[in-house]
Amino acid sequence: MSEKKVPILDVRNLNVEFKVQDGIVKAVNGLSFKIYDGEIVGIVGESGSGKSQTMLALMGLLASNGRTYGSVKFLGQELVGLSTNKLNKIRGNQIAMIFQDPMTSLNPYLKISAQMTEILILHKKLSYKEALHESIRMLERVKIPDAKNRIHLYPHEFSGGMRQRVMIAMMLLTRPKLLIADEPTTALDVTVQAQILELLKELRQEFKMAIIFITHDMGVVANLCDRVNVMYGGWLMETASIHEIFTNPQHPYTKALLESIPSIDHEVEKLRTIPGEPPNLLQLPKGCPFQARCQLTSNNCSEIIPLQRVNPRHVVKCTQELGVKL
Amino acid sequence: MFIKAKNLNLETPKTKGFWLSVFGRLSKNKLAMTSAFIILALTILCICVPIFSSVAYDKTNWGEIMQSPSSGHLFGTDSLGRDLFVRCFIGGRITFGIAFAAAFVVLLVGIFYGAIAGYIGGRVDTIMMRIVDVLYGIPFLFFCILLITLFGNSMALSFIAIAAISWLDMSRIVRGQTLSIKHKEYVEAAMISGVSNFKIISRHVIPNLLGVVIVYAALTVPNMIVLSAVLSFFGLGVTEPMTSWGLLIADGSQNMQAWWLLLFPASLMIITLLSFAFLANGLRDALDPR
Amino acid sequence: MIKFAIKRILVSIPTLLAIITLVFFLVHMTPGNPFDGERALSAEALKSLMAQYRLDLPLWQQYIMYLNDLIHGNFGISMKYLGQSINSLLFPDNMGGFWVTLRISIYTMSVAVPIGILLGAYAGLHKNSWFDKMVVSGNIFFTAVPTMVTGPLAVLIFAVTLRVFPAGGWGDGDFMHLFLPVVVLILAYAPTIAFVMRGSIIEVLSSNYIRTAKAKGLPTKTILFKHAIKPALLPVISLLGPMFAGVLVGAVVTEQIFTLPGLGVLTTNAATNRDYNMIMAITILGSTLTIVFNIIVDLLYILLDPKIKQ
Amino acid sequence: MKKILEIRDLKIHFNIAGGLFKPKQTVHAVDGINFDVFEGETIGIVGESGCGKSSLARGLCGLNKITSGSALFNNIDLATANSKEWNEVHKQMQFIFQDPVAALDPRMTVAEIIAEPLETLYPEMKKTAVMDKVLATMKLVGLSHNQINRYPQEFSGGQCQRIGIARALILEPKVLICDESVSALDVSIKAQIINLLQELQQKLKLTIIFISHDLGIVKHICNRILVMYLGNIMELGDKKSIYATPLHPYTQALLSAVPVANPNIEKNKQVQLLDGDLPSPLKPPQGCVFNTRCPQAIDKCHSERPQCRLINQHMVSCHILN
Repeated sequence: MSEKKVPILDVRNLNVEFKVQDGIVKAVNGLSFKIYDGEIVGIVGESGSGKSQTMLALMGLLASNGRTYGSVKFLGQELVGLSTNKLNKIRGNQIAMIFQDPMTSLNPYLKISAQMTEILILHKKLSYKEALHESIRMLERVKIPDAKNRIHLYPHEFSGGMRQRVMIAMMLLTRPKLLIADEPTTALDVTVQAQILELLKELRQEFKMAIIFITHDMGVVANLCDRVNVMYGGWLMETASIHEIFTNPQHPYTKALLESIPSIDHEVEKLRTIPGEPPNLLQLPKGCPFQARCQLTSNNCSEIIPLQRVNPRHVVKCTQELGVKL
Repeated sequence: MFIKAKNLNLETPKTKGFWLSVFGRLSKNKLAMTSAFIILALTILCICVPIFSSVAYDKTNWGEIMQSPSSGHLFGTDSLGRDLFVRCFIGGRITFGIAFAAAFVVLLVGIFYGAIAGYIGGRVDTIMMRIVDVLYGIPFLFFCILLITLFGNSMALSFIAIAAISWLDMSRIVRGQTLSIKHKEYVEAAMISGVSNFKIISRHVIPNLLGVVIVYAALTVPNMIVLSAVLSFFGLGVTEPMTSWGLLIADGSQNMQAWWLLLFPASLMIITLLSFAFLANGLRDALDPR
Repeated sequence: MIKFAIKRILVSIPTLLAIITLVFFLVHMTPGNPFDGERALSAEALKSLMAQYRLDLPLWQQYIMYLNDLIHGNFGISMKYLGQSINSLLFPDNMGGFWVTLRISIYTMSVAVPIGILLGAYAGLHKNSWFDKMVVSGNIFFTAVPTMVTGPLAVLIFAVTLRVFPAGGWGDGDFMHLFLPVVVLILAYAPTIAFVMRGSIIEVLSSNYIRTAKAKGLPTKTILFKHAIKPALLPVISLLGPMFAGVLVGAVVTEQIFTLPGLGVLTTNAATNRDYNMIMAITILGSTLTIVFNIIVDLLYILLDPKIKQ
Repeated sequence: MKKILEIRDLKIHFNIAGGLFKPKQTVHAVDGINFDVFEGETIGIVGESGCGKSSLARGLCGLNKITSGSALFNNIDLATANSKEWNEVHKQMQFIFQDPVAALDPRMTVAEIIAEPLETLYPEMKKTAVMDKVLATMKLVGLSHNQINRYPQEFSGGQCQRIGIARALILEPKVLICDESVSALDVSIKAQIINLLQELQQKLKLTIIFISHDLGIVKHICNRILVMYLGNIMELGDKKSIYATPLHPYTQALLSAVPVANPNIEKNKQVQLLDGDLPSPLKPPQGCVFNTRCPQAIDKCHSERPQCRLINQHMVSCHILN
């Protein structure tokens, strides 16, 4: 991975908050990371860790009571605070996003052809006929059988796996530079999930795009991603290359997470559990959100938590002694 | 039958029961509370005013026909010189009486009918719902008028006519709720513990049903008031010299130059109906806060 | 699509038949006969009357003949205006009777529905704005307070005090006479349509497929008119079915307030004079219209929702 | 080991009422399966959505009606049991649901929820005895007794599942059916409940029927694995050999598709991709139900449904293997 190039996505000190009746939910706190061209970066975390909210924030898809602070630069252009129609030039054109639930992410009242051609007509100024032809070719590329006829069907006439393929095909029509996938295979069966993961790997080569893959399944991350960001309570706990995360995890949460997952490749007597309950985003503690459940909590865990660099691209946000303090 | 922690002398922190917390949320809603207060005040007035007032509601007084509101007659007098103030509240008593009674019948029949159709399901459910569809087909006014013209015009009959039509909505709502609750996993858990159908309905289905039923009940009463008023507008149900808000408004709209004949009963009706509407809204928010 | 339409019609025929049967036997179950009330009739006058209304025949035969007449659109003879056919009363050629109620209902719906949808959509798009609050409170007020109260008040204010509009009467159906009653009816139904539309717009705009549409960078206009409009309209359409029965009754009540020569007058006369045939005719006519309108609404629903098509 | 449950040619079909014109259709959720469950073991039933594993679980506890075949549970046949017999069965066999919060009645306190099965099936028990049992079971599953008066909404997913387990265990059943009981939980909480289930199994000598789509958890908890596809048993065997040497093509494809939390394996793994989609259970394919997606299907597979036969300690139903 060449470091010098301008990163596809440069997130600096991103905060996302939601105003609710009894206070402010701090979904994302001080998040910073970079994504380079051609990389597949996995964002891993349990529910409530802020992994999805980060992406919804930069795509301008937050709920009406959400607020975003900080900076997110896409190829040098600042996205936070961008006006809707400027953002519309980028959304669906240079950044694409696919979602978790295939059953409800396609408009049930419009034919697939209508939903696919509109994106080409809008962004690439193609005629309907050209757009339709291009859409059929893309559907065939994602292995939808008999694409020529099925493009004129409605979403409910496709299975879950097929619908996710249609979503991918639709979003790739404009050859985006960055594809954000928010748990696209969580709702799918294992064999169908394997098909989608293989498809994503092939398409990454062919379209030379970066992919952000959000998931809570470490197996999927190991299969697909080059790098991993581990998130907890809205913080980025650890970021490293895929081999580094599994062979040399540094952050206590990452270690605990890896040891609490039963896996079919190794035998363990008793699963390691993380005691306590997930953090309450309304009353986050000062300092590290994981301190309540962490074995290595010391008193300076409630102050400013330093970033420590284990190697050039392996950074951990924790107070315990490990690499060089930044 | 149920174990309450208090008879086990355990020092357990008492958390508010469901209904307590609902009442807590409701009392914070000022609009709903004022509405409830207004309804209560009106009910008391309707009961007391005719008793304590010096003038009987049906005493005609040829000397004081069509008088505008004065100290003697707060709401003025009608075309027969009768005091409108007393008539408004005796009318209110009738309107409230019919409305609450009809609403009670509607609730009872609707819940019972809906719960059975929803819980038993299958063929029984389809037949019961077909009957409801048929009755829905008939515009209610014509059906009430049909009943009253056929079986004579009495207050009791107008009450039956209204109730006979209005339980349909309630049964549909209750059936829908029962269907959704029946498939909930806590009902299945009860089935697996061998709990009898009757106990499941009384212990699991009805309590979870009450929320929706209470909200709709608060909407049924005003509906009944409107239905009975419309009937008396057509000269059916309540007969002279007794009166109801519907009749008073009907009289008022006949002789428009006496503005007070229309204004007072109409405003009483509006205040009552709005109070019920706001109370129902308050109840809905209190029962399932998003 | 046609297959479904035919199926829908076939399903509603038994419902209509059931209503007719219910009404017929209800009427004929009443004790005594309609004529023993008023003036004393001589024996053979009574006999000829009974024969004329077929009351001397066994009940089931009367039922079959009544059905036969109905199929040919003949509602039989009125019991008050002896010998006069109900059809001529219901559908007089001077455009009175039923045509009045129909015209009022159509005017009301043709104005209330579009206005309701527009106001509701605008309120839904500007949630918690003052306009949105107005629509919500308007809905609470006008669903609580019936036409029976708003009507007379409107007359009191606009006709009696301000003298802008006539206090009532038909006046050969011109605009001035029709304006107040129709507006009163619109006010009774438009807010409900607006409130339902507002709710469905809000729900649709927060759905996953609209989020996908935004993620595709589509301009707001396209999202609204191409993606959101159809799903948002469906709940409103399913509301129109039962609402029609309401409008019919509303029209009848309004006619009573504004003394318009529609079904209202016919109903009250029939009620006071115990004209059974007329009431039966009106009830069956009302039911038939309600069912026909429900069929239309269901077919419209199917047209929009592809999931039901096959 | 004593046999606690004997299932012979079990079928569970659902009829979908056709409309006026549409013919009545039947869903072959469970289409003739045979297997036994032994006392004290943990048998895992795995398969993808639509394979009938949940219908089977619900059939065993009376929530679904068994269409044909037999299921003997301490000499009561569940297919023909009457309500009194079902009460006896429920005293011995209890069920843990998938959604922990939905399985608890929001209007009842924790004490009432846990006590309900005991009060219903043992009405003669005195109040204080029931309450002692409730407190003891709550302690067993790691709930503190000052939560006795609380309502389900005040608990997290993990704690709700503990209440569900307490409700099941209060009857001291011999068999516990867990239908995807940890799938709805977060990773860290999932591990807590899995450890709890294993602890309880040793302590109370429970037999557990564990239904899940997550092959990692099944491998960790179960000692025998049963693989289902479209209402039929594909393969049944003990854990080590199923994961090490799967025989049936579907089991092989399933295991190769499961992503492992280890990049060295995952990065250079050749996944046997199954193309196509799950056929509809309304009209299962002729012959072996897997033939439409099986890479090694031969023409015999299209015509004749394979019998389940023992092949080096695995019960496998596949034509290619014999």
